[in-house]
Amino acid sequence: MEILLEIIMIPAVLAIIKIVVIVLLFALPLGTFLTLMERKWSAMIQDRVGPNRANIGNFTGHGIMHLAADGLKSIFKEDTMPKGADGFLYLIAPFFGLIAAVATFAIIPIAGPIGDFTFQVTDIEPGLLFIFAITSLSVYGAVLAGTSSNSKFALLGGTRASAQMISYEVFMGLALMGIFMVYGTTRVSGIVDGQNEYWFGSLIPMWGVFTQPLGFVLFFTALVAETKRAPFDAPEGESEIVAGYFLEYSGMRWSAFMLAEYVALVGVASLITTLFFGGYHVPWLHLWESAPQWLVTILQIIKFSVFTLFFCWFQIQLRWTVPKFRFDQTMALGWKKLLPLSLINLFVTAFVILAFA
Amino acid sequence: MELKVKQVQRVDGAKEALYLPAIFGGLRLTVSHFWRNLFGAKDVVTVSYPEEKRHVSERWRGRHRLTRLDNGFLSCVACYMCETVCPSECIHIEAGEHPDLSVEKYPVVFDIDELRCVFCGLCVEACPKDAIRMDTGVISMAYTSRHTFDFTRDLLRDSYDPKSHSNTKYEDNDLPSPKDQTEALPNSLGVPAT
Amino acid sequence: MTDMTVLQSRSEDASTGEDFSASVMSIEIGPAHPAMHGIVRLTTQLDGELIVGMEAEIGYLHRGFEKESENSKWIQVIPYTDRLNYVSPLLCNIGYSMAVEKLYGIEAPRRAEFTRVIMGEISRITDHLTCLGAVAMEIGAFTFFLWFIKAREYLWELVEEMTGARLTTNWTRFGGNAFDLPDGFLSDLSDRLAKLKEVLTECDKLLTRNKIFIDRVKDVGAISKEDALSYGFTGPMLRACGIPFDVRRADSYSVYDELDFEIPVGSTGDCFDRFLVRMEEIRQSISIIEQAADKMPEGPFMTDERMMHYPDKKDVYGNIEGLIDHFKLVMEGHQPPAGEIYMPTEGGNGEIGFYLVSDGSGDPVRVRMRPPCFNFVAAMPAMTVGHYVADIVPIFGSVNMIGGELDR
Amino acid sequence: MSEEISTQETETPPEACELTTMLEQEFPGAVTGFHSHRGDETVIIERSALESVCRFLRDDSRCSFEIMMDLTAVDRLEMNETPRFEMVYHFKSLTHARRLRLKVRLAEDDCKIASIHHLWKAVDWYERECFDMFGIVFEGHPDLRRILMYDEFEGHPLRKDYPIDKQQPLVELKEVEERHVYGRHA
Repeated sequence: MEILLEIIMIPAVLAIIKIVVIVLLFALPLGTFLTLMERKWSAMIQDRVGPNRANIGNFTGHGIMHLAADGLKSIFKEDTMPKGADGFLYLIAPFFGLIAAVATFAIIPIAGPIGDFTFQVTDIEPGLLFIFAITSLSVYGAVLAGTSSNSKFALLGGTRASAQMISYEVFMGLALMGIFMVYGTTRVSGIVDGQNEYWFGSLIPMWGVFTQPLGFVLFFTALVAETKRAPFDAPEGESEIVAGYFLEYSGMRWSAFMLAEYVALVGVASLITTLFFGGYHVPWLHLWESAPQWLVTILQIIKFSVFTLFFCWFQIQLRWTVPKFRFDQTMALGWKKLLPLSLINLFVTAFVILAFA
Repeated sequence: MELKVKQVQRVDGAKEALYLPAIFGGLRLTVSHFWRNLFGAKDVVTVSYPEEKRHVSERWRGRHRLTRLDNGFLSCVACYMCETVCPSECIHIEAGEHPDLSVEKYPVVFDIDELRCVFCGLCVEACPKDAIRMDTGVISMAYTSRHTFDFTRDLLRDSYDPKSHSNTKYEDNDLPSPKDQTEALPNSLGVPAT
Repeated sequence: MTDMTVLQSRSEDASTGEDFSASVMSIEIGPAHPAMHGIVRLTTQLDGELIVGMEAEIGYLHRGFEKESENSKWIQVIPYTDRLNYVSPLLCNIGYSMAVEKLYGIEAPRRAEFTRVIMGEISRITDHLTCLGAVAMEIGAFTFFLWFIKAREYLWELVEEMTGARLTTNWTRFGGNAFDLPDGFLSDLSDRLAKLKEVLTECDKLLTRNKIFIDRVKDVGAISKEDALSYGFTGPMLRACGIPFDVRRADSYSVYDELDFEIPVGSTGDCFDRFLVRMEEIRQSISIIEQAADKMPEGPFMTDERMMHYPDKKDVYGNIEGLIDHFKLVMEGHQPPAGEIYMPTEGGNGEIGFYLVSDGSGDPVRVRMRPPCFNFVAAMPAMTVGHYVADIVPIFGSVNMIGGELDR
Repeated sequence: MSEEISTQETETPPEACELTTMLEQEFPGAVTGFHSHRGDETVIIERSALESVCRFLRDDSRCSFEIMMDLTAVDRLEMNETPRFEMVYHFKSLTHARRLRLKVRLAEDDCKIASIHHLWKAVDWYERECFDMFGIVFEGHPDLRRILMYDEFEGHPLRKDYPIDKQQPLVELKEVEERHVYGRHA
């Protein structure tokens, strides 16, 4: 038993366990679940019923069986490759996006530390810079898929994806600069703890959304654009370039793209929660000083999950509300409107900090 | 009435240029629909087809049926009106002398190829004897082989309640193929089975 | 367009010796493509994402409507007309029947005309709902589309109540209609219109002022008045250019001159104007329906001319003259007097004109239908060149190409 | 009055309508017949005068027919009329709110007519369709090929001597390189 505990406490093993718990028990199931929920929720928005036909022995579970059906279907479907495709790149491309999406969770804390033990895979010093690095990688999946498919539509999708990534990467960083300046660190745990401060005694928590409202809007926009979801889904552009970069894919590789999209959706939601909504910190919980540690942790996990789920829902709701931009409008918006705005945000933040702090 | 022209308004001002007001306005609408349907599906207009069926209007032109007189004989006198008026040429009639002298003429063969039929209802209007009707309420015919759609006279004959008709699920085996219909059905003279 | 000037300067460079032709990519939009509502092929030349050339190829849904009609009886053409514009079948029914009535030189009774106005406007609304919904869906507003389809469903149930079918209506006859109003139809109608108005208000809020939507449709696919006329545009496409040409007013057929409505016109003829014009037309159609329902006169729904319609069933059963008329009418068909006419009516997309030639026999010599969207698709290259590939979607959507009508 | 409507009842007396008179004055000898059945004003003109008449109809301020509504042909084989084909042009004037039907008769062995594609842009496709359906050759049309039927289709389906139930063999799909090159100037 003690040996087991010792093995667990080896940092590498501990990290693996955390990865398994956070990624396999939190991110991936939630992502998979969202593939169904997107269809159900959109149905409710649109006065429809949504998927409810797949069943095992007449048990449909309001459509939950579609998850199993879809999974089985994509596993057993033929994995096609177009004539003239670049074999190796074509085969590995779907997993770039998935890996990048999953890697986001490496730095996200889902609850406060208990002693030395953190509910975070790793709390590295560069912190959010890691996020920038990873999200830039995620576009390789789209670009490689687009170029290696030997299809004109896919090529257009791939180029759109890369163009869009470049436009949004820049001001995504700039939008977060304000956060770094306000909380004085790039380390995620530092930012989360910084948001546990309060204004006016214990009245308003110093959440990122209150200290950096404009930064929040900009960062959220940038993240949505990075994950290529509506209204920024020109790379997929299902009505004009059919499905964009993953047009030629089928079976499980196609599912990998889908899964990557939904895991990235969860990633966006958890990043927003972490950076702008106090992360795992339950507001005003410090007033209850005698709270037992285990209860606090549970409350923190619940708070984090609820906020994450809310932002997942919000993104889905957004998708079914707005039309989509044309790709050149996406870029014009990024470069001509949002980049100057984020610069202004940066200067104003710097001025306020200099003047008042 | 004089010609009135209305210039449509192209609203594209400063408020629109902010993007967010319209997006939040839209979100308010979609969220309200979402919440109303989340508990109890209040606005849902979808019909879950096999379990619940749409109300079909009285005038609905569904599958044909051949009506019968009070004495059980077919009303059809094989006058070829429906065959003539049919734009898709899906009706095939062969007339014959009936052994019962009270029946002047009757259809020995009355086939409707439901796959050719365009459900225009012109045959119903053209019939001088009110012998063919399309009021069965059968809105879908889904069988797995082509010959099942060749409805012969005895299948078209109105021998059952049309209301129960719409719920009957036909299997291929339930319907005789056109080739052996004379053997399959004893009453090939168009007289009632009982 | 500025994009085009850039392009031209580049192609001028090309003439100096450098070959830029390799940079033009040919891409097939269609025949099977999500944005192609029917089946049509747009062979598009792209420079990057910019469209530099386009060739439309049609005919994938050609069923030989005209040939079939020439080999049918006059009445047997009515079911074919259902399948011309299959999102507004009643308008084609009405157009054809009015054309044959013109050939006969008679008019349908007033009640029939008012009913036709109601049903025709319902069909116009379904046509516009489908078109606008499809435009919105293809530029990403899926919810808008489904709400519109929901509204269309309300109307199609009315159509079913009246005609006995949702799509293949086959409802008009020469000199009247196959059926009169069913019981309770008018109250159903006002219920449905109220629901429709609700949906319209909601959808208007959802999309019309959304800047993303405006960006996508504004100044996209604009066509000048002169070009539009030269291309033979009619209907909402022409009105979006600012020309108030509406056959309902210009030729004032049926009872439209007793009904008060406005003709919405745009100014620039771009997709935004087409969208707004169609939205406004839906509202005007609702008002027309309400007026027509108020003014609905009593009386017969079928002309009492002999040999125009089947005699009443009671005459057929009990009256030798009725029976003979009935037999002659079925066996020999309607026999309009010899002559030729062109009857324009306002369809969902524009002027539906039937050009009929009769030699006095039971078979038409020529049944020609002028398809409004034929001209629109012919003008696709003119509307798209210089825009981006993503603009094909709203442009082609606002064209409202209906395969059945285009290819006949 | 032309001969084929002698059998039909006409409401309007056979005196010429305004447009017909105008055309007769402007193009002496070109107008061979006219009638106005059910209020549809129809003018039958000589084939050679078509282009100039159409240009006049479009450009003259007394006519200004902005919209070329429809272009089609009628095969009068079964009506036992000669010449066999009749080209039918429908025009609409918004300025003067009126319509006009123009007809040109074409013999079977010489069914050629001048193209008027340069006058109205809509004519381009209409003439292609008419060529496709009736085999009428429009001289001067830049791109006269089939539009509704496929290139390998034999015959012209709307001619009355084309049997309605005639079947044509399926055409084998050609290799991509051999397919028709699209683009007018390619």
